[in-house]
Amino acid sequence: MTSSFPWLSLLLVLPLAGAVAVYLATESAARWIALIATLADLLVALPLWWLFDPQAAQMQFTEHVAWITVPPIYYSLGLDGISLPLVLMTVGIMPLCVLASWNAITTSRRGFMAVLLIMETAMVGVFVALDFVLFYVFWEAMLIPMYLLIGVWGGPNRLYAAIKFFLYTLAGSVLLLVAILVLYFYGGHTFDILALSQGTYPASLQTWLFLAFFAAFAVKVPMFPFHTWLPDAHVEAPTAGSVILASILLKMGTYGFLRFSLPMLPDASRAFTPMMVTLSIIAIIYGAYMALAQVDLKKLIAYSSVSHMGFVTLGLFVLNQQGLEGAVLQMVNHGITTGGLFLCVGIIYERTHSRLIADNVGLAAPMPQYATLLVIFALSSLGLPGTNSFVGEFLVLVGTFLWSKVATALASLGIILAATYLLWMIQRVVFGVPSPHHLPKLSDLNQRELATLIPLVVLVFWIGLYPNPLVSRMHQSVTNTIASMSREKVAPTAHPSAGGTTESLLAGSREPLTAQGSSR
Amino acid sequence: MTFTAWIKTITFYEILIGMKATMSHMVHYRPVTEQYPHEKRTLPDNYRGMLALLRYDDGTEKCVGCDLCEAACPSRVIRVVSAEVPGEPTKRYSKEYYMDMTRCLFCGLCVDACPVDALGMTREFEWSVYDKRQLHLNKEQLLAIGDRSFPVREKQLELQHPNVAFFNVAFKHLPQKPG
Amino acid sequence: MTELSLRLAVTFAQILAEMSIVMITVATMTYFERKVLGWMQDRMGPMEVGPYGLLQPVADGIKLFFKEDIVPAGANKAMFALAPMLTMVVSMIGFAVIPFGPNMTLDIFGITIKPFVVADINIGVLYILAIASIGAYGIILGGWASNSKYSLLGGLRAAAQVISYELNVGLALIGVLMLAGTLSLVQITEAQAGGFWHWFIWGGRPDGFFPIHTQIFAFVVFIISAVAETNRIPFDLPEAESELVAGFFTEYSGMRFAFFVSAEYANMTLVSCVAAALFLGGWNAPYPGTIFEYIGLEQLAWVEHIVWFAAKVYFFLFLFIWIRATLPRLRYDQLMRFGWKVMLPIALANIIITSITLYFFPR
Amino acid sequence: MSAYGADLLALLPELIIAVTACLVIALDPITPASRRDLLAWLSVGSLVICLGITIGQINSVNTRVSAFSELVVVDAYARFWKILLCSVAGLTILTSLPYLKAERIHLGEYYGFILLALSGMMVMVSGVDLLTIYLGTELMSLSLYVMTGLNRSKPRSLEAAAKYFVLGAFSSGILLYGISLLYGLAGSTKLEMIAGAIGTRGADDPLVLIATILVAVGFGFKIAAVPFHMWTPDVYQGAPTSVTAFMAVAAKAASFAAFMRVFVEGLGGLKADWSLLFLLISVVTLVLGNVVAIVQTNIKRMLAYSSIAHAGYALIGFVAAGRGVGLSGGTPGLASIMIYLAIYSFMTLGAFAVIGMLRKGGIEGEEIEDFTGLAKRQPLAAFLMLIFMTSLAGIPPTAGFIGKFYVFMAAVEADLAWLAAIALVFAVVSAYYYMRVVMVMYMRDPSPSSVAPPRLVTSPTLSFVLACAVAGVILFGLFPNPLVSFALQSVLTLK
Amino acid sequence: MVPLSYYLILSGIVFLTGFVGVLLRRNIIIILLSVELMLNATNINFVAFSQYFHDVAGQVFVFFALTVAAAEVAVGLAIIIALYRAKSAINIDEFQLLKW
Amino acid sequence: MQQVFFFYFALVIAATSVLVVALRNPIYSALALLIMFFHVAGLYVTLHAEFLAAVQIIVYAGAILVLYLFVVMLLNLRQDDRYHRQWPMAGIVGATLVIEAIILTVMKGWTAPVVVTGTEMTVGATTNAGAIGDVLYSTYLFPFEVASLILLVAMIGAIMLAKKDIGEC
Repeated sequence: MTSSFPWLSLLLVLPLAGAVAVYLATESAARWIALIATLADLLVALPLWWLFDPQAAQMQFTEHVAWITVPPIYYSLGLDGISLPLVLMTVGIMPLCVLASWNAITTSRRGFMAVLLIMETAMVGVFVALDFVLFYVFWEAMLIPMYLLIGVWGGPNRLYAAIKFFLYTLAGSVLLLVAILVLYFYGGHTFDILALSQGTYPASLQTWLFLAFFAAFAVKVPMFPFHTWLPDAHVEAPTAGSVILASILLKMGTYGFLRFSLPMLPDASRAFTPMMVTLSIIAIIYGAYMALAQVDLKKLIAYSSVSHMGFVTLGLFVLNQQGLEGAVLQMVNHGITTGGLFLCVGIIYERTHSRLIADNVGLAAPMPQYATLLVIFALSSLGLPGTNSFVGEFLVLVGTFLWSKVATALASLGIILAATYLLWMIQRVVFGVPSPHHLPKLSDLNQRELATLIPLVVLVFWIGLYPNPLVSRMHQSVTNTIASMSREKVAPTAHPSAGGTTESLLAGSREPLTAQGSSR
Repeated sequence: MTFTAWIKTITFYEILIGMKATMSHMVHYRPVTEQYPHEKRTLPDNYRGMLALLRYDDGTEKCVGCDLCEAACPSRVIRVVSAEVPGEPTKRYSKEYYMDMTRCLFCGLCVDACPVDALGMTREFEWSVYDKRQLHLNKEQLLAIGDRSFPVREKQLELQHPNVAFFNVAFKHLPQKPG
Repeated sequence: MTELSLRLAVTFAQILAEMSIVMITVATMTYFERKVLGWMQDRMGPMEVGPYGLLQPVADGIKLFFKEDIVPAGANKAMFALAPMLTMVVSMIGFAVIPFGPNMTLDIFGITIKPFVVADINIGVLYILAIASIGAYGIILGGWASNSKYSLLGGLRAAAQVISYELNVGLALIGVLMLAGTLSLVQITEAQAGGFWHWFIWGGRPDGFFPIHTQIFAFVVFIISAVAETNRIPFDLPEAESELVAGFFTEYSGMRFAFFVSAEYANMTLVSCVAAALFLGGWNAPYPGTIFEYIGLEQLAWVEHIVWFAAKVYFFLFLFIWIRATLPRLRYDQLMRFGWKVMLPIALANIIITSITLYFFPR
Repeated sequence: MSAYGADLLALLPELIIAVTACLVIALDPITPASRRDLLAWLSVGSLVICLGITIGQINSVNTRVSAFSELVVVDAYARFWKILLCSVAGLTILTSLPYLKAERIHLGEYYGFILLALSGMMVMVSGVDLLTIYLGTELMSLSLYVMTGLNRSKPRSLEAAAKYFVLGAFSSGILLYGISLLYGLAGSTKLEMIAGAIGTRGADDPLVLIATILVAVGFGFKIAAVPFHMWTPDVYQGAPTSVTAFMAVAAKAASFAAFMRVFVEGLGGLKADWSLLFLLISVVTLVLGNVVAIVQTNIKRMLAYSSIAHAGYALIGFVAAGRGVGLSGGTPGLASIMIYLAIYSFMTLGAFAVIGMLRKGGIEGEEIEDFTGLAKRQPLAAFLMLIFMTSLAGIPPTAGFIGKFYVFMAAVEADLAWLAAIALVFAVVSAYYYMRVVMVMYMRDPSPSSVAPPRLVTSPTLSFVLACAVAGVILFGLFPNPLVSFALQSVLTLK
Repeated sequence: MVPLSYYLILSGIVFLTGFVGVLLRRNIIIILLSVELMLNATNINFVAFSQYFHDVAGQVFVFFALTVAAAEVAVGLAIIIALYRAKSAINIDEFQLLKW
Repeated sequence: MQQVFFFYFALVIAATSVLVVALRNPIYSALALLIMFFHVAGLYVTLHAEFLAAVQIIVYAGAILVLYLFVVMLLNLRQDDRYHRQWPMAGIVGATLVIEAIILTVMKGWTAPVVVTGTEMTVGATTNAGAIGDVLYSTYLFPFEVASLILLVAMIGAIMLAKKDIGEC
């Protein structure tokens, strides 16, 4: 918007270049190069926060280059108020992941760092892609690195977890591809997300497409019946993997709902709202309830993620301004908070080599700094006012209240349960009597670990106390989404294959994309 | 391969030489075949034919039944059953004498071995028969062969010791007896 | 219908006549071979039966006919019986396309026949090759059915040998076929009329003496391969006495043995006829026209033609015997190597050269 | 003299290949064993020349040129396949060099056979007469039979050859019978005449259908579509790995090319019928290929079933082509097959090259277990295998995704979204077994009890092949434009 | 005169027999013989059509089919012999190194 | 007359082809096939394809089947052969093909008698062999060359596979 400088491409290329450099470097230099690459990416991304125009209704920092002629697929990038915080969160979390893996990863560190960097490219790509195929490419491109991340550097049961994660996610996303292709033919032979968002589709088609989207995104979120891969993956992944998984990957599902399901398939979204809300509430309560029963710290946090992501989907599908804004905010919050929690677990795991609550009791005395930070993140997670999650959950509940009081009441139950399991966890982990067996290993945080956690703590309080910059930046985009959902219903388009499709296929390549009515 | 060798190969030179040889034999046809039943070859002097038992000129059998021929025979052709001459305990004779001519290979060792020259090799050779049992000859047959092949018989000397085996064996290389 | 039956009758008569000629030739050959071999080896050959043994074939025939017919234990009876018949029949039917005499027609009982060839079909050469190629079956089957290792080995050798050398026979003929431009033996022979320099062995053009299209290499290949294909010495590996007793007919006796033997001689005769017809001008005299024509006896010219044909065939038959008297048997690997590495390339080269010369000097 | 000059010029690539093949076979006996490499380089050289000529023809003759009394044509469609096949053959030869030496079957004839098979394939792709196509098929198949049984010290290789031969002969018998019926229908074996005859006879003639089915069955064997796939696993497993690669890639591509030409140019009038037939076949092929691949423990066998499954994917494009509306409605479907197979070639070739590198003791290590811990010992090889497996599973940004993308796009365009959905579900199934290889390589530690861990046999040529394959997989994944537009242009020449 | 369909039925029967033979028999030699039956059925078809159309192309096709059949037999029997040397098995269900 | 010949040939062809498949002894099967080849050749003659008839015998009977017999004997196969357990599949296929035959019989369009105008199909040549030769070397030149490559492959391939010792590198 402000300039023609390809910010987003730079954002994408930097980690990739870093990955190549890491691969070519030595084992010892790898983590430094990775750190530099992620930090550089962060440095590139930070100016966007200020360069972003909160008032503008359309995409910013767009790039638009032809990629494939037939069918017309473009290398098309852009940011709006929804994706900006997510991108920033992504590039912000990545250096922390690198730091968290500084000593934890001992085997083939180069590969690990390279995989992390590739992941970063893919994740940023998902949030900035404006072409559906490009989006899909980034979306799927994450699978292999994540698979390797869990499978190679994970815990003892990593093989099972990795393949489970992989197959779940892939199975969900393949139907997305069909849906994309169907949309292409019904939506005027374009893959442009914005143009497709303007299109109108027959109701029955919308239903099917919604279900296909749902399969992809709900698995990723994960929503209630599809969540079973998550605890396994979280538990078995290395710390950085868990952080990425929880902070960023889960957001992609909700981002997908927000970016595609709602604007493109408004009728179906409305029709499916009761189902989605029900599933969300089930997820909130079920996740929380499951978390209560866990003895493994990571598993507990994983189930808490299920519960918290239930809030996000709930906010999305109540389909009002407050709900959506709360959902977006909660996406960021959950990324920060849960990321912090996972980092904490990683730190303690490095010391005691156990994730069981029973093995890690009474850390307050030997590790006061650690205990403090853990408590902060836990409180943030349970939505204490003044922390970030409070803002998001509050907005979501407000939105829900406008839609249904019963749902609000049930969702609030989730918050109460969250308080229960998190406080119970804190009670045991922080304020117990440490076992003498572990005591000598429990040294307090070193500087690297502090550097990992402090930025997140800062964010926790910043968003919790002053969320306005964030909310203001996303406001316009959310409004757009709401608006596009309530757009006029146009008569269903005729079946695309009625005319000579080859000609149109070939001809489509020569037409400029802007002619098809994007808001650009 | 030299040029001439090559030429020879491609013209089948060697083969043609061979064919010329065979052809020359046909052209200069000189058969070496003898039409045997019709014309018979002349036998060499030392031809060794059918075996026979001999007699002295007075008709007595020379054979004293000593069994030396049986012992000498490599093919075990001969079987001798010797017995004393009745009434003369010091004299023996062959009571039975068999030769299985299907096995005989006409080596002549039996003739050599005989101390009294009772065996002889005739010049008979056309002995094909339809039944090979006919070639199992007994004493009478052998004597008959001897009779017809050796019309001139050796004279029996009066003073000749009835059992001269000892002398004849000891002085094997005596000069040939006349007749 | 009457015409058809008449035609059938005449054809049968022709077949009968031709078969008797062949059988007589075969009978003669058995005697002739022994006699010639004897002469070449300074022997007399058969002398006992009849004057100079002339009745020997008859005696042999009678003997074989009355001999006990033995089927070995474990033999496959049906195949054992079938094999000699198959061999015999195959060797006989090949003569159907051989022109013994000039291409004249004769009208009898209102139908036109060619008296000197049973069937002048337009694929005569292919027919001969086809017939020759199935000659191997009798040998293979006979060898297999006897349930004897010697027979089986002989049969296998025969199969390999026949296949290997038949290829050369076929390829050697192709030069001639190119020159003649037809597959009919009658037409091929007619194309060689007018003097020995027109014979395809010389391949002179009709307008000149220069033997530009000479097929002499093909001729040599053909003769050698024919010797091999008929399992004659020096290529008689299938019935090598010293190794395999008697090869594929070790277990045969009596009439079946006779069938095998006569088939062998009939095959020799057949290849001799083919060689005569294809390379040596068939019934044509080595000079233009015939003497009978010069002296005004045109209607008797066919006699001279037939005599010439017979002379050529008998020359080849004599050649077979002559070679037998001269050469020792080859070893098996020599046989195969000779066939594939010597004969085949020569035959192929001959085809190429002939086609080139034909391209530049068309007939 | 130059009666056939133009014809020969048009078919210059085939000519060069065939002549080089004969040359290689002729030179083999007089080449000392230590210098057999030269024969391989000679073959590769001829392929490069041929590739150059074919690429040169793109610009010079961009129309359909008939040669040899319209039995063969040189059109963009044929050239597409020729370029693909030549490249694949060249890469196969380069892969074979170290492999054959390690297997102790380094024979000069091998290269001759590759070239002869290639010339058969080139005849197949450019033939517009069933006779030419049939002869090309046979030339290819016979060469492949022999190459399958090349490793005569291993009974497995011979057994594979026997099976391949029996079923191949069987299938060509069926194909030939179908061709004979088509000849009877049209009075000619030319595809356009057949198309005309079908136009006049109508598509509901039972004889036409029988002929079509027979021809389809014949080709079905060649492309290893279920239920005519049963030879594939055995043959792929038993054949020498480099031959398997050639078979899996080039033979399949050429068969598909001829298949498409016959059914589009010749039997285009029966679109409705054969697309239904292939719909069934493709679904069954997908299901069976993917499901059975899961339980395989031998990687070559696994790739064989995967290749069956990939044939199923390609057939989807064919179904879409048959369902296409209008005269050129099938174009996207056909183009998608071309794209799919071109991409499939690279990844499969790469995968087989890696397998061929793997040695366990003196013998080839081809159990999936043999890949255990490869990432630790040979990170680069494992990484390449990872990329190929990813691509085979169709995960972006590798080229495998592009291939599947176009096929599914064609399917969706032909209103077969449900078919695409089924296919994609089975793509997930396929991802399971591909990822199992990755898992074994990266995530499983080699058991200390194993006697001798497999080692890799590498050579510069192999590295070059792998570089080419991985470049193809990545570049076509990122920049598929040239390939796609080439395929789209080429397919238009298919009448 | 004989209608063309008679020839087609004949070739159909022969083809069918060969087809069934391939599926039914275990002996690899007989399977190959059955394949020859199938090819012959094809050839009958071609010749009959050729006569029907007065077009020599069908016969040319038969000529090529013969060539291919001969080539196939050469290769196939070589494979069988090599296999027999290695394994002494000639029935296809005795090939057990690879699953059938 | 031609019908008599046809029915004779057809009967024998059908019978022997069934025998090829049904007989247990490979040798008998091969011989049944031999008889069939001859009758097919006869059928060709009635269809005025004399050249093919001769080639059929030369190639099939003279070369191919001899090779089969050769191999059968070399491997010394006796009648140890059993039938495959594929009756159901064979039955299905058989039924399909029988239906095909029925369709062919009842089909219209081809029941018209074959019109024989002359003895030869003359395409610029006088004989059947000539006609085939003419097209073979003009129209079908390219397939002819491909066929030669096929034979080359078969030749070299057979040698490579069946050779006892193979030169190792």
